[in-house]
Amino acid sequence: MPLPDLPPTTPTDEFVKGLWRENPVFVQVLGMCPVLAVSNSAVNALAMGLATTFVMLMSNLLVSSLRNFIPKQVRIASYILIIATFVTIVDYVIAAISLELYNALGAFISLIVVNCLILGRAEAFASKHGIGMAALDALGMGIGFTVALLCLGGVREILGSGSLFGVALFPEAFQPWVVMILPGGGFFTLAGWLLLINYLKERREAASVMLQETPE
Amino acid sequence: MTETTQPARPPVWPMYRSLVGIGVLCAVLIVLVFDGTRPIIARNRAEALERAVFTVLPDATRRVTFALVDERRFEPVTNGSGSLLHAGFDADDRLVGVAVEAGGMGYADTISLLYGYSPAAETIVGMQVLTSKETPGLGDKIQTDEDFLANFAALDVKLDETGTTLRHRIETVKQGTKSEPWQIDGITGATISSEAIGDILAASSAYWVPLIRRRLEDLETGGIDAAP
Amino acid sequence: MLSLLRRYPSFTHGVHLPDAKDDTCQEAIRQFPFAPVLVVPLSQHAGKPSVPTVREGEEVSRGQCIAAADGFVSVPQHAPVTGTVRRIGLAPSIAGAMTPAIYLEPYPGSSQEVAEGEPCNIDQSTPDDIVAAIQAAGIVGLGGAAFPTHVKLRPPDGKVMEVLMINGVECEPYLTTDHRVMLEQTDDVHTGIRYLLKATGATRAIIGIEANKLDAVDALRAAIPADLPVSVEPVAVKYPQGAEKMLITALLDREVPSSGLPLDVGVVVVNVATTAEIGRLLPHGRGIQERVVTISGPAVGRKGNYRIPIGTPLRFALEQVDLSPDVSRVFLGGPMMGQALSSLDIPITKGTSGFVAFTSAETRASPSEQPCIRCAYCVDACPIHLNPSQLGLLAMNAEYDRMADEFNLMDCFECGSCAYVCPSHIPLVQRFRVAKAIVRKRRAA
Amino acid sequence: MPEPGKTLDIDTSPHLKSGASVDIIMRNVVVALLPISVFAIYLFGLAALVTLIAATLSCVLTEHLLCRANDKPSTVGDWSVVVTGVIYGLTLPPGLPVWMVIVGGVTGVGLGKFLFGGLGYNAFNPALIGRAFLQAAFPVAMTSWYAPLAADRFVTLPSSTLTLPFATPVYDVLTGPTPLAALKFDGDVTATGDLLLGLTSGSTGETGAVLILAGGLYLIARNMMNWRIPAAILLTVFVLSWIFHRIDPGSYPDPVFMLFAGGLMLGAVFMATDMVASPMTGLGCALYGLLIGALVVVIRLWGGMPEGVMYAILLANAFSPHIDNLIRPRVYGTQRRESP
Amino acid sequence: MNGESLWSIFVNAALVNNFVLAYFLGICPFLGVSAKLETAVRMGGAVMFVMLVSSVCAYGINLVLLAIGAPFLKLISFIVVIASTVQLVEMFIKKTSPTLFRALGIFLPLITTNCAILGLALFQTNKGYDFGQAIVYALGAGAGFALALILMAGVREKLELASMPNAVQGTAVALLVAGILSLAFMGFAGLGA
Repeated sequence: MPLPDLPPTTPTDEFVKGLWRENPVFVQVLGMCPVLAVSNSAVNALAMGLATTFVMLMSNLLVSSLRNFIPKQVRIASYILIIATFVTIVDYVIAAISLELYNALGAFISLIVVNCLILGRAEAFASKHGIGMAALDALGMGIGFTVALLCLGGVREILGSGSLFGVALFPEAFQPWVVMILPGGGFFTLAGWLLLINYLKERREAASVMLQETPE
Repeated sequence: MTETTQPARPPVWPMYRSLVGIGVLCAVLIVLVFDGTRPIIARNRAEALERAVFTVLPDATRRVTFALVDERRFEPVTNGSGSLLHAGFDADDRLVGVAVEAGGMGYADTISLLYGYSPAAETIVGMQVLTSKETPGLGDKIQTDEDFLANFAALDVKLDETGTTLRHRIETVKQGTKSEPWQIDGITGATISSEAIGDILAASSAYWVPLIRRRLEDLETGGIDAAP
Repeated sequence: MLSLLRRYPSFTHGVHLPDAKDDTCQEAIRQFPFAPVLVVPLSQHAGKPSVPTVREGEEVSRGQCIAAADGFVSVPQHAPVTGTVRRIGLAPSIAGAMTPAIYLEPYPGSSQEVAEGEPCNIDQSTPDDIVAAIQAAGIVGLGGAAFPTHVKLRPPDGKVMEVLMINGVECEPYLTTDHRVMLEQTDDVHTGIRYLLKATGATRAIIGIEANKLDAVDALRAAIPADLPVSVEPVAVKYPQGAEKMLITALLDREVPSSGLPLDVGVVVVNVATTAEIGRLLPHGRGIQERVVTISGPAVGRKGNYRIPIGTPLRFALEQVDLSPDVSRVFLGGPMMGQALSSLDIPITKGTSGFVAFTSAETRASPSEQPCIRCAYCVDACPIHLNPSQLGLLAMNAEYDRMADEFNLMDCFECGSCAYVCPSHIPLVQRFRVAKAIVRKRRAA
Repeated sequence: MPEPGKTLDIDTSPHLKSGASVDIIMRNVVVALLPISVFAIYLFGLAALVTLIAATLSCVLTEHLLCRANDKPSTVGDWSVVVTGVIYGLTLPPGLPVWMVIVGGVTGVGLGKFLFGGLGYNAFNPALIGRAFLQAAFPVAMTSWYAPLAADRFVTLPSSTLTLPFATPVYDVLTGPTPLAALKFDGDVTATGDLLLGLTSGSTGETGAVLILAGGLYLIARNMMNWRIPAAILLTVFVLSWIFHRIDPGSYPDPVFMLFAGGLMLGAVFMATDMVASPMTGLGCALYGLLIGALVVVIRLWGGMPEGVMYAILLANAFSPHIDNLIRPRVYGTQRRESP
Repeated sequence: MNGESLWSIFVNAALVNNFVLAYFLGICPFLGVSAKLETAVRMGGAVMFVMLVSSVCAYGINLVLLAIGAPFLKLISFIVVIASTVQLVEMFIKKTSPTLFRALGIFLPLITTNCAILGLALFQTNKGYDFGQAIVYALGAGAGFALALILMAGVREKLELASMPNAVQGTAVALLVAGILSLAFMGFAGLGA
């Protein structure tokens, strides 16, 4: 799943690319399990997004700083070890912060370990770049991931529970769409976002083709 | 992640060095965090448990956790796993009830709950669902429906003459048809979920109530001894 | 009426068509006049074209051989008329391309007596003699395929021809030539069978006839000579009963293997009109110079069955039968497997079993194609149990190799049943034809 | 005789067409559904009428507008979306808020049909996708039933029908459980006579079993429905439930009840037979029916829900490509099917 | 202690709480390998097998970790053991059955990052299953995964020939089908009770 290496770019670019152009969820379609599983409310989505960002940031930093120390034969094993360590740490930290959140996220915190996004960034980027760039990359990707999760979590919570971040948005009489909190709703919402993005992309491409074809 | 085959065997020492090094680093990090967060997590857990215990045992002000040892006597424990009971005491250190954890299959996934048993009244005096994935808006009424929760303020679990079995097994009936103290008035529209609660309670009480009655003094005295 | 209730043997699947034969099946065969010019193509059959043996300006007599066979898979041509060779040159053909042909101008004063050749005496001939005589008579499959008949009478080594099957099914709507031949030339049919049995070594013959022609069944049965091992069997009225494979399944309950020949199950199938022609010509050593053609359809004024000289221009033939000026389509052969003609300037050849002409009233703009709704009508229609719906979808996605490899495309013999029943008006068989051509090309490459 | 210059039309054979067409088939299905709709309106009055109209209109308009928005010719003319709309309406509880009816109709046709490429490519029955979505989204509203033959059914609409968009419906009339729900949750068995006549609570069009069967027979007679599917479903349900009823009559309902209660008839005759989502071969259809029947029995007898026809059909829809893959007729002249 | 019957564990893991359609575990291979039926069948088989093996391993590790009192090593040891199990299985199959190895091909290494495997190990530990229960749980989860994958592949192969709007093709349509399957699987709710 590693992405092809890109030519050297500016630090801003490394940061920004994860937000939109190479958005891990909407463009690369990576790390789907947590995206779908914990996006039933905005709070869960935010927590999962931040946890993933943290793990990605820390493992990118460590991998980047150790990149000349790790022989390439054992690099995947080392990365997994590093990632698993930080996931374990996050697991305990979340439990210490809020037991309720910990219960809501359940096993999916542990499952950050197998989020191919993190291993992918470590392998494709951090192992080849300096600490600063690796941190920016992780932050960009992490924030992009978090934003995508919030996009899903927001829609699902608003329709499914009539609230956002636990704050009721509608009058009492609002009928929640239970399906949105259920697994089916997760699939449909993500499919909906992808549809929207594909549609916009198509429109933009069509427009640029038109521009090229239209004589000045 | 395919590797081109190396003409010469790669040196082994750097591999050991890096793996062991990373391993040590990771171990240190984990142990530090684990150690740092352990008391906080334990306190969080204890507080959550305490809140739940005091909800199902409305008169209790203090809690002591017991474990069933050798299948026949209860001993107070501070930390443990397996079959645990939480005895609740009032301000005068009198045993007001026992909170028991129970679980079973609901409509969508397993439901776990805590219920309070009062040895004096021989009734269940409270019930709280700890985790459930029942359908929001429908099955989750077992957590929110006040009429349903009112069932558990006094639910008959008297033993028969032998002292080993319940006189009447707890059962869930159709909403509005409860006629006996050991019946639970179900929820229309959430029939399966409310029946699941009844089944979990029936199974758990049939096991625990005779045990608790037989070894009541363990709990009464043990609590005082263990009091901080 | 009782006959309708009887169950006749048949194959599975297939379609029931409106047979539209009532207009012509009662019409006795009538002789057609000679056209001012007759055009005899040198390639009226599958195989190599024949080679002219006459020169321009030469006088020929009716029945005389005017072009010789070029090799084994080829047949000679005989003059359909006594007259003069005007020209040897190109003429339009059904396929569209111009092909070499001999132009003959009838000699008006001639009696048009048919020349006698050397008779083929059945008792003194070997099977090889008979096969050679059949080739010399220029006989090809008159059902429409125009495959030289003598070729399939020679089994490869190791194969045994056990049953001679005479195909009198004629399942195409409108066509009644075989029907009339069976009624009017019963003795020719039996004589032909006698020749064919001897040539092939088959021990018995079966004549298969669709149950809508029970009068032909009766006529042929009544005329069976005592010593001839032949039976006449009616089969169910269902399209495409006339296909060789379907007829063999109906009558013998045997299946011709995929991409195999009837020979592989010990059968040789000969069209009934071809058989009658053998029986009619061989005893006189003559060659084919005319054939029976049904001309029918709503745009035809005088529908009927006509014995028409080979080479008669179609335009002349249709003038004789009062073709409506409103004609919009003319099909060579029946409407199911026949070809729509773009031009009337072609000659009638040995393979021409009939013409069906429609006016614009019958051929309103065909409804537009809709997506396949998987109604499975085509699956229930396909006589060889393909899945035309799936094949059609694959064809639309240009997955030709998958069609052939996974879904037996090459077994399709293009009977058109699937396209006939399709409620979404998908030109299924038309697409399969294209796909088969592409697959054949790819496999050859 | 035509003029010498006249051109003739040409195309490739076959030159005959059977006269069958998609819109004729679909129109006949609508005809077969009409008596059921009329009976539904008789049973549930204005509530059923409004539900049916809203369902049909929402489906038809969704398809029309989506086609327009994508610069394609509208495909409403093939009548398939009308069939979807009417069937969808017949599966809904009468009195379902109109806004929910519209949500399900838009979902069913938009998500279940249009996004997959329109008619012919919808791997699942669009009407059932609409209904399944509603069932998951609004479980309470989708399981609130009105009793049939209410005295004022032709003069007043139930309060729930005209609930404001996105608001929770309020039910002021006494609701009656469906025969299956009554059995599952309360152990009450509905009288067989009421079941046969359809005088029970339930979805708008699921109760009139006799009319449903008549509609099915009409379509079968016209060769517009594969009879093997409903036959296999009903037979499987009958046999399986007969076996269980024989084993323990106390726990398992009798087979006649199983056949006539709930949406089995409507599902077996009009929804499982959706040509696009069902297998193509006779044997395949029989297997497909068997699968649906078995799933219905399993879900009804042991599942959490009283009714499982909708889920059974959707699941079988997902199985139908596999059935078509596995069960291919032996091609003429081949010994056996070469594995793909 | 967990008193669930084996049958109930199996039905729940395979149908009611299907790993893919209800728990969203293993979505990546589910979306990635479900375009063709043949690969889906192989992947399903490989996952079932690895699930069984890693379930046994996870059960053993958990016993050891409980014995030495180091629960914080659970995640690390699970992931390491699963990764090495997959490697071992791969080598074993390569030695014993080259045919099977070719059939499974690239799928075995892919399974390492399949969160369904790790999820299975974590869930069976959290639920406190005994050895027999754990094995049945693994069988059920594997069967459910394979079922979802195969159903998905069938529908996707059928849709391959469809003329879908451009924006729908690829992942979006796979997610739509998954959503519909998820709705359909809701019909199994309550079966395992």
